[in-house]
Amino acid sequence: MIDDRSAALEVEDLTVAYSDQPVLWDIDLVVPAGDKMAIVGPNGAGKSTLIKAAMGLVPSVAGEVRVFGRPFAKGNGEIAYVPQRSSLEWDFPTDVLDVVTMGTYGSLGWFSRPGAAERDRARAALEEVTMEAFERRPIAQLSGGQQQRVLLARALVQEAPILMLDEPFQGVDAPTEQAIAAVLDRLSDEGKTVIVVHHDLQTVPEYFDSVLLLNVRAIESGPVADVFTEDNLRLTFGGRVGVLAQLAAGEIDS
Amino acid sequence: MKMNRRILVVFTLVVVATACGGGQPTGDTAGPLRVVATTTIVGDLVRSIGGDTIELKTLMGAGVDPHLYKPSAGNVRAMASAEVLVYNGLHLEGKMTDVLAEMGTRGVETLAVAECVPADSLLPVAGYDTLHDPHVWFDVGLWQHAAACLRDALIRIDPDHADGYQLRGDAVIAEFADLDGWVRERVATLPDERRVLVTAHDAFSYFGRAYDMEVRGLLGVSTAAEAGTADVQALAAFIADRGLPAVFVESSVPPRFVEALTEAVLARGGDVTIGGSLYSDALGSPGGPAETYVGTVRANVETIVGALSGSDQ
Amino acid sequence: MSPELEILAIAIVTAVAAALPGTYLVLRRTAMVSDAISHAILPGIVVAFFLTQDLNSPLLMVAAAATGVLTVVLIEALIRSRLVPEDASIGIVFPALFSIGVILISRGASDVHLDTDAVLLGELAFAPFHRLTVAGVDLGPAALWSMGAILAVNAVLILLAWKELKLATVDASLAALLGFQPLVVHYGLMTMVSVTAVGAFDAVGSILVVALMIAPPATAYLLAERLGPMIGFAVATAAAGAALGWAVALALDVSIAGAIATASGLLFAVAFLAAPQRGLLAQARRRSGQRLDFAVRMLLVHLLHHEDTPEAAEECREAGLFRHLGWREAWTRRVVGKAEQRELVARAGELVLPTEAGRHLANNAVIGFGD
Amino acid sequence: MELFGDYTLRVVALGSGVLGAAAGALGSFAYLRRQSLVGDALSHAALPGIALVFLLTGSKAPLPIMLGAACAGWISTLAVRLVVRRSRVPYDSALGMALAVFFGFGLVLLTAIQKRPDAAQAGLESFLFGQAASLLREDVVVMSILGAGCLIVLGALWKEFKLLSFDSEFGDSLGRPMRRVDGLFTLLLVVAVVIGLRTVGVVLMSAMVVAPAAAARQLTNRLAPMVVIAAVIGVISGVSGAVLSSLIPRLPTGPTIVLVLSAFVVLSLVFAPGRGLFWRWIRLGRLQPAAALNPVLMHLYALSQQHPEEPDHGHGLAVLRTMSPAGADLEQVLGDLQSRGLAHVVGEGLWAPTPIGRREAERSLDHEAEVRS
Repeated sequence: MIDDRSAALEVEDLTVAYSDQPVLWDIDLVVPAGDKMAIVGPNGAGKSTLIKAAMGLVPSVAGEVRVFGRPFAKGNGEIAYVPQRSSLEWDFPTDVLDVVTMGTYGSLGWFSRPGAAERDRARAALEEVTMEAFERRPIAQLSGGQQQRVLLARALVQEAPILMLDEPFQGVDAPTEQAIAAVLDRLSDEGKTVIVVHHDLQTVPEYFDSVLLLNVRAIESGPVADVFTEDNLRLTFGGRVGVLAQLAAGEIDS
Repeated sequence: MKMNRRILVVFTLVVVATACGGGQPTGDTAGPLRVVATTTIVGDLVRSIGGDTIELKTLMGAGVDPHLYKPSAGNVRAMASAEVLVYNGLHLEGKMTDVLAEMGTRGVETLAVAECVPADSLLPVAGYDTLHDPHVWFDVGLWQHAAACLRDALIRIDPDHADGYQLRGDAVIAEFADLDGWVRERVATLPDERRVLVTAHDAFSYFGRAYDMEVRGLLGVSTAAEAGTADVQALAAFIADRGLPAVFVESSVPPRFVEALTEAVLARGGDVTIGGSLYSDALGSPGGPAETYVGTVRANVETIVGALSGSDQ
Repeated sequence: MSPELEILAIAIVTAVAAALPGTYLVLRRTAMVSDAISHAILPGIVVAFFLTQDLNSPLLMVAAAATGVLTVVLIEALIRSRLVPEDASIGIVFPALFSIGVILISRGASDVHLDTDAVLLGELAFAPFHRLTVAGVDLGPAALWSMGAILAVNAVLILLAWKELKLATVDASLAALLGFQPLVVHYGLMTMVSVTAVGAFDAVGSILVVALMIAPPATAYLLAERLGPMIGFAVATAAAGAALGWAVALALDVSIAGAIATASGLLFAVAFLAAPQRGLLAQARRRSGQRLDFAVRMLLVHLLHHEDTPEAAEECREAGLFRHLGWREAWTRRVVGKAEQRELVARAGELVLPTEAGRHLANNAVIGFGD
Repeated sequence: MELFGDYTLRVVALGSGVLGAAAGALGSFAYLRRQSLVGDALSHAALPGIALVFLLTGSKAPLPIMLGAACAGWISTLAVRLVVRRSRVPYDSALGMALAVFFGFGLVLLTAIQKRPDAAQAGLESFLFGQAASLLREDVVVMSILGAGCLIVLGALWKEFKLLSFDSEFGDSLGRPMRRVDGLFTLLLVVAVVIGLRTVGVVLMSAMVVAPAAAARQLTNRLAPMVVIAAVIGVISGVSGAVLSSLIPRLPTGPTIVLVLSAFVVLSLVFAPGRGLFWRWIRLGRLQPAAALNPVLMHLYALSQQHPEEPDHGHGLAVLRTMSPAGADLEQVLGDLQSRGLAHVVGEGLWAPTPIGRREAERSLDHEAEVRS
């Protein structure tokens, strides 16, 4: 086990099991600081479970998670989480600024209320995702792409060194996809570490530096150039060779 | 899947086994006359007239309000093996009244004692000439009809012990007559303006008519009816204007209803207290003074007269 | 047949009749409709009483059933407007209807002993004494016939509309897409629920009906994976609960309806704990057994990883294993012992190395999960 | 009769108003967390608590009865949470089961008590449930204190409760103990409901937890105004119900308040600006929301979204079949879309939405978003 001081996130022997089938099995992962990593794999590979288990949102049977060498603990603002858009009830009575301000709750005490400073931080984050004009807009009236940007802005406000996003590019319009990709680039340039559960293999080389191929077990992880190969994909996605062949050649998406 | 089926089979076996154990041989015919009574008040009447030549089972225990009564499994067995079913009637026992009436048509001796009272002396329910107030027993005079009715029925059903029933029946009727006189005399001690009985439920109309007292209830008879603020205000104004010293709670109704009334009267400058708790639909605990019907009447009258005449003496 | 056995028969028939529509209520997440109906039928009863002035006329029952259907229609209209969630829709409609009933009673019939309990609600204990006699022939308790008819109708309707009901329950939009009429099916189901509820109120009392419509299907939901077996289990559990509750009530001389409701709850609790896959104990047993099994596999995968690597001496040294795997020493020894016992590892001096069988297991420790 | 000079009206109006405010505010969070039916469930689940207290103490004194009811109610909410967390039984079934089984057990206890020759048991089960018209001064004091307490806690832990209702998992990721916040909120609700049951009865309490929130939700799209409006609706209904029932004889106060609440709900459902059925009818010509989205067209649109630069990028039946549930007759639906010019074949067995089809999908999406707002 290389004990690399600069590694932002180290996951060791992480195992998660719900029913009798393990969902994640003895995952070892090292993500250097500033890296943009995609987690890809077939349905049921445990992609979402991995980031949730790493963040302690889901119980794990075994395993250890370290951030910058220290054991990870929720609540000290080290990891910012962007959930799947579809997991939220968007008919909730609140507006865009209010949702983004929730990102500042981590730094506020129990009984204190978000003040002007927090709202300004939220506005800054909204500008980064070009949503500042929608500040007062009720979230029920947002399109899919706009919802995704608001969730991203909420994570940005936390100014955490590591961000974990669950399917941020799922079913969003093209402009939103570009905007999110741009934000991820900027974060990476600033030395922040970005880990994204992703489904569109087509865009992996374009948006990410490294990739983790996951199917219940960590098949392979590392820079896209030397990991994102046809036989690794076949190992990860199993028998659907046909699709893989076209895939590698970049004709149709998964 | 076969695992679940095995669990299921075990379940049903266990259940069927216990079920058979539960069966009951139907009673034999010899021995004392098996009588089942519904309310405690009816039960007391049957006990006093039936004496020891009957085997009495009263479905509702002390303090059980017929409106809220919930039968248990044992009651079913008692009703099934009863030779005579005695109940109040006039729909006091709710749904059970129809069931008992129907049992009557199928050869089981049933007797609704309240329905022995001549129809013209029954108080109709406001607005419904087909329905009557079932609380007949508050008029001791009328309850004599119920006693006579029961006595004659027992004599008809169980002729071998007829003279016992005749003797005890007449004694009970005589006792009721004296009691009726005593109540009249006690109530007469109250000056006219004090003869007003205010209670939570509207159950004492017969008492009012028989002993010349004005009767007012905050709530109707139905447990589902709710009072309105106007009703509370009107009753409070009435009590304050009449300068009544006391109002009364019932054991089966939360006291807070009447407490709200007294607070309203006090706020109007009236001076009223809760004069005590009356026995309405059920007798008191066994061993206590109000264990019998006569006991409850005496207790109620003492409470009423005492509270209403108390303050200025 | 003795009255007690008649009560048992009525209880079982009612339980099964209620469990059939109840299964769909549970699956469609509208279980609380059964409780809402038990409150909302009051105005129907009162209006019918005002018309007939007779506390035991059958019209009261008909009016109650009609009000039950009205309740469902109003709830459904609120839900379909998509302005209010399902549970709030239920929570708005039934208090309003019940209040109308209470106001009618207080204004018109406060001196009449008239409320849902006194008028409509039957009591299982009285059922054997309310008999059906045709042309002088005593055919048995009326409740047995009424609930038997409702059971038959429910069973037939469910069999006839099996596909439609199943589809409408699983995916209403797809049902529409494929030409089934989810709305008609839905209202048909809700009418069945309303009629069954009101019929059963008269036979056994309202609270038992709510228990019988929800508890057995919920128990079955834990035992079965597909709709067919689920209904089978719901019916079986309903009958078992009715019989168990009945037996307890006789033994302890307590309320039969109350005992059956409690028994249905107990059966759910038993299934909740002991169900083969989904039960708590099964999950716990699996987890503890799993942990050792996982640990053995993790040990193998770990050893496989570092077997022919330069750090093998350090990584596979038995004494140091617990540090690399992040386990307590005692636990590590136990895992290694277990692996050795299953001949998956062999000791080579200080090192622990996977045997051929161990290597095979480690390789498909992951991919081979499909077995 | 000088209206507010009257003692009873003052007490009832004040009591109902205070309860309306507390129930309206708390009810808003219960409404958003899909816990609206807790009021009704607790009123049934409380029975065994009352019966046990009577079995132990032999008295019907109000305080022990209330404690017994609150404990039984609290245990039932714990049972519901355990069942929902540890098994796939949905929340409403667990709630319905808890309600019926607890009440059934209460019945068993009642009939056991009934056999004891103790007159004090008379009317036991009705001892928990009060009536609005018979509110006592002491009730109003207790309600005001507890009501104020609830509102203070709501205000103090505002963002925790908002997080709990909107995105509890995100709260967890921030390190907030969301399970404890959930437990605290449920406790507040149980206390408010049991107090409400004791003072105004089952029906009114159940309605007060739901109706104000449902009406307020239609009138605003932000949480703070919604809670305030719900509290105000609660107060207005409480007071006006009390006044109405003091003007008209034999008009019960509790049910009158419920009808006023229901009127508020109906009015706001129909006339709420922008969202109400009345405006929707004018705008869309019909009461139902946008035409049921054609799932297959939406799937085609979603797939095409992933290749913005290449609109006619086709997708095979295999991909489409994986997206829509088994048993869907795809060929027939695609044929129908083609006949309506919404989709067309772009390659051998590959389908894509036509430009019109794309616009129709976007319009349906907007309808969807707009109607849900």
